[in-house]
Amino acid sequence: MEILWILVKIIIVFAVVMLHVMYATYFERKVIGHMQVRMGPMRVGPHGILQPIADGLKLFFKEDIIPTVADKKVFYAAPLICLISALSAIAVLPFFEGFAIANINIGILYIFAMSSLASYGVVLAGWSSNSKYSFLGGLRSSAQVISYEIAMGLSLVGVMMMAGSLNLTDIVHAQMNSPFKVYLIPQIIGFFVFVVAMFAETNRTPFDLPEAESELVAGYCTEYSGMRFALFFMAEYIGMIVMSCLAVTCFLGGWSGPFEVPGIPFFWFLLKVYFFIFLYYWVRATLPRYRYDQLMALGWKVLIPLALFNIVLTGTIKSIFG
Amino acid sequence: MKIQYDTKKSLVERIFLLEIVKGLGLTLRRLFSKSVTIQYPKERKELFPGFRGKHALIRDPKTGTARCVACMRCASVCPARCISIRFTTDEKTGGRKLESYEIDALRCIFCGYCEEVCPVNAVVLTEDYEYSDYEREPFHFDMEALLNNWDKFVEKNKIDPERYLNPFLRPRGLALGELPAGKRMDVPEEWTLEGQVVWKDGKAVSAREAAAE
Amino acid sequence: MEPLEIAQKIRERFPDQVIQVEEHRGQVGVIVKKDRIVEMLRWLHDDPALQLNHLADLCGVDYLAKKDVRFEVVYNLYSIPLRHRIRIRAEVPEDDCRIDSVTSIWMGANWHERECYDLLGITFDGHPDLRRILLPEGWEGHPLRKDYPLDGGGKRWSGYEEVVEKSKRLRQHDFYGMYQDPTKKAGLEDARE
Amino acid sequence: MPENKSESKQTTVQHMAYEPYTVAMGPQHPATHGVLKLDLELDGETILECKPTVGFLHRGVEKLAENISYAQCLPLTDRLDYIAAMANNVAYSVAVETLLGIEVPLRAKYIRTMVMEMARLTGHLLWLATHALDIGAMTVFLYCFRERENLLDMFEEICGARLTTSYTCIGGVRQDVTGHFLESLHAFTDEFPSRIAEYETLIDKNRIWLQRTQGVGVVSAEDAVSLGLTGPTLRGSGVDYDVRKHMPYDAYPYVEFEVPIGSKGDVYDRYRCRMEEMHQSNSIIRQCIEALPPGPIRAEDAPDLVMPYGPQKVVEADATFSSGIIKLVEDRKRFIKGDVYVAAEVPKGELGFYFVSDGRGVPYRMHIRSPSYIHIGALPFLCKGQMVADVIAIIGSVDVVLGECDR
Repeated sequence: MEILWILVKIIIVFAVVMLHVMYATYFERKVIGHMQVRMGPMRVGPHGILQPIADGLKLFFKEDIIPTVADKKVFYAAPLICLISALSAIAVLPFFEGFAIANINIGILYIFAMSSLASYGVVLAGWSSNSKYSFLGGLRSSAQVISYEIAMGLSLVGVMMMAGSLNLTDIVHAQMNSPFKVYLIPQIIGFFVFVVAMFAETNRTPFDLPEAESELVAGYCTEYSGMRFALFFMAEYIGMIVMSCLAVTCFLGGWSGPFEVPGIPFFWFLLKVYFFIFLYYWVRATLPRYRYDQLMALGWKVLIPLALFNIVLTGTIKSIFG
Repeated sequence: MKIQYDTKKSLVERIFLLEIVKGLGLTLRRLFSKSVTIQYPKERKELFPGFRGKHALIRDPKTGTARCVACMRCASVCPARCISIRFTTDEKTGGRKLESYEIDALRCIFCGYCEEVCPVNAVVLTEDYEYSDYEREPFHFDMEALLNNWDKFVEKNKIDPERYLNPFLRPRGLALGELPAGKRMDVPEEWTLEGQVVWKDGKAVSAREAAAE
Repeated sequence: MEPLEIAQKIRERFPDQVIQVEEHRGQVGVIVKKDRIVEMLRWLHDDPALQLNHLADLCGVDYLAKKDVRFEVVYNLYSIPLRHRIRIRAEVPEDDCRIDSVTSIWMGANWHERECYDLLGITFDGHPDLRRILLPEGWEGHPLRKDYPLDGGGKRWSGYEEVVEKSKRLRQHDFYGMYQDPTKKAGLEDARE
Repeated sequence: MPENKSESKQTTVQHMAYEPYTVAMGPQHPATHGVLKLDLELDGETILECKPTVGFLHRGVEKLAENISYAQCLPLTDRLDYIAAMANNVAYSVAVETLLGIEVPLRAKYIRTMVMEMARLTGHLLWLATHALDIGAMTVFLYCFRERENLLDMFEEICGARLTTSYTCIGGVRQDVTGHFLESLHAFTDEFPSRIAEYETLIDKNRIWLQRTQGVGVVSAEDAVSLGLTGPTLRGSGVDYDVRKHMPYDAYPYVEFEVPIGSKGDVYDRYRCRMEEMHQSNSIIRQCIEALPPGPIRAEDAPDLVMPYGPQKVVEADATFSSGIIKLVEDRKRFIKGDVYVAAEVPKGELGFYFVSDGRGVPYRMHIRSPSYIHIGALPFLCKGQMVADVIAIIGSVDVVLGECDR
């Protein structure tokens, strides 16, 4: 019975996430469009509301081109690795009180593990395409994701120390009982490091180097087309959603809000996640792109020391007051 | 002039990423401003007279056919050599009779020289720019097609073919004496040499008015 | 300095090199022999009274049947600090169609000389990388020569033939029978046969 | 990279040996501004060598020009730097007028100066748009296009085309300006400084932008002159050379403007130079509107579009008319033998025309000194030792157009 309930939950969450992915693309194009004093998609349906469906159909029916010199097996596997690991990370996210597919004790570590695995998909895609641009994209991705993983992990250590748990539900509970109700204020440094690392981890502007279209054409997915390309795309958006959820859970108090909204227990959670997704788009519309070496310098020389400082600070305060 | 710039930032600016926040503020403001694009097939941009678009031969309302007298000026001035004209010469009078007039629109570079040199205002580039096709054939305009283009243009834009005015048929700002007889048309005062505009006190006025004041 | 004064200075310095001085619309061209061209240009570049440091333009001209010496290489020099200009025109005969390269004086002369070689067939001795630049490798002839016909003389570039061959090969992949051969319509040879 | 299997087994040891990684960037690439091909030799992401290949857009303009009359060459110049065609038109007309000794009426001079500065704005706006897009700031791209669109609309109003303008003629301009044009242009100049401020809000002080541009693609003043760089690319290195000041043409002697000069010669300095130039252009346009005198717009002794010819020349109506025209214009007394080199300052730099006339109505030889060609020739020098991402920034900062480079 319990397995059935879990299956139902999985299906519900999967459907909701996929719908969000679809409309995240639409929302992105609209938001960036309006920020750039244009309209965004306007053709399919009123105000282009059916655009994601049209895109999906188009990508689905496109010819699947595989370069003759590509390493076929890896080439097939790479987008799946990306998508599956991105999807798996959703399993431990608590959407509202008592609703998480798997409420495991090492939720944060699990998410880290999954997001590192997703980067393997990118690296393998770059390698197996046997294209020079893809290869450079894969190289960049491996360097970038691995170094930003550290900063991200360290930035969450403060949260773990304050909550005393790696379980995401427990972290939310701990936040609700804390004096500020959210960890944003005591962990502001950690939050800053986390947000920057979050952008880098999901390969979004200003850290979208693995697919920097002006230098590497499309980076690791240069040789991909049709559905396989769409899988990468979905993985990227799911990654964004997961990272936003993680940020909301760890710093903004998860599903808790200033008042209860009757009947919609996930109202505040969704609202906060939407804000983060909007932030992604907003930053993309505003900032230029870093260069590879500058990105690494930022990660290793600024973010990791900051995160370490944050750990020391949190520890000191905790040992004095707590 | 040496450029002065100061890219140094104060500590506050550095810590709080002020310049990035300002940029974010700008994009957020623009999110709520009106967009400048137009939705093309629904809305169309209004073109200015003299837009160099689809070719046409003006159908003379009196004769019902083209005004062209086969003087060959357009064909010889055309930099792309896309106009070809055939004519027969009357042995007795020496007058020419137009046999065919063809424009290869795919060769044309839309410089407008042909309409400018035409002494009788026969050929014109209309303000129609929507004539794409899947084949090459429809872009090879023969005389019939060119006259048809004109008819369609007249019908679509509801213009009076007698009064049709194009700045290339009668270039703005030229003295009357410089124009051949066929080009001495009635034009807005702004187009004549005497009535040309100058800037005075924050608005454009005709030179004659400006001199009078 | 007035251009004619510069021309006079050149004549004084290289009396046996200067053939003629021409003036047109206030611009002075000094026609010189090609033998000591690098020396002369280096002197013009370095002399403190002249300082012609900006090589504005370098091009070749083909005077087929107009002059005794067929080619000329034209150096348009300008002095940015002193604001004067002079034109040096070095005569290059057809039977000895080569001249010394000035890339050692101006780095920017590199591509100018390659273009001149490409389009007019004048060889520049001492040029680091004298290849065709605007036309593809393997092009026959030099198009800006006056005896090169405007339509290319009916000859086809070998690379073009290769492209045609390749496209013929690729057209054999007929996807779902949907492919319509555009060459059929245009009256070209049927590619699939 | 996965190699051929049998090969990779045998030659694992040799593959360990160092060899540079070569990347062919272009001719189809989002950031090479056209059909430019760069063969990059990389060590990691550092450029060991950069070899540009051009010529993909070679149309033989110079050969063509030898077979058509001076007036017919004018539309060809639209297709050189198609981003600022108006500036090429003016540059070409000035060159031909110098060759023929035609004095242009004052009104035409002012109009030309005005449209040339408008073309400079369109060119610089497109440069800023693509440069920023290359570095990743995509919003600047669309903001720049918003203003560029306004300018193109005004071009359309006075000459009937937005890009391939063919607006000038030898001895003046083809069309007079209208009152509506002047008013909208004046309103535009009022608005434009605030628009520049808008672009600067997004990038000027942005730390990412500064990191990407400062100290990248540095070229010293001596090297820049030796490489033959011109325009803002040269001035960014601190060399005061602007054709508008050094060899004034049209109405430039009558308007006041300053030439912005950088100091370090990096990408950021070139960027600043062009931004300042936009302010200067805006001011020049304003001065031209306000000082626009009445009078004729074409010189009286300007040659007609069509040279006079007799009927016997046109026997075969279908034939090409090259021989006909050449013969006809031989009769004209105006064309005299001689050669001139005349340059004008277009957005990219110094656009020079070298004409050799043998007394006929067609150029005997026309050589176009196109700034983009020289600038691309300088790319190997600028790119050496930089990173892949910097190559994009450098290409953007030297501002090249391949239509002009390949001609």
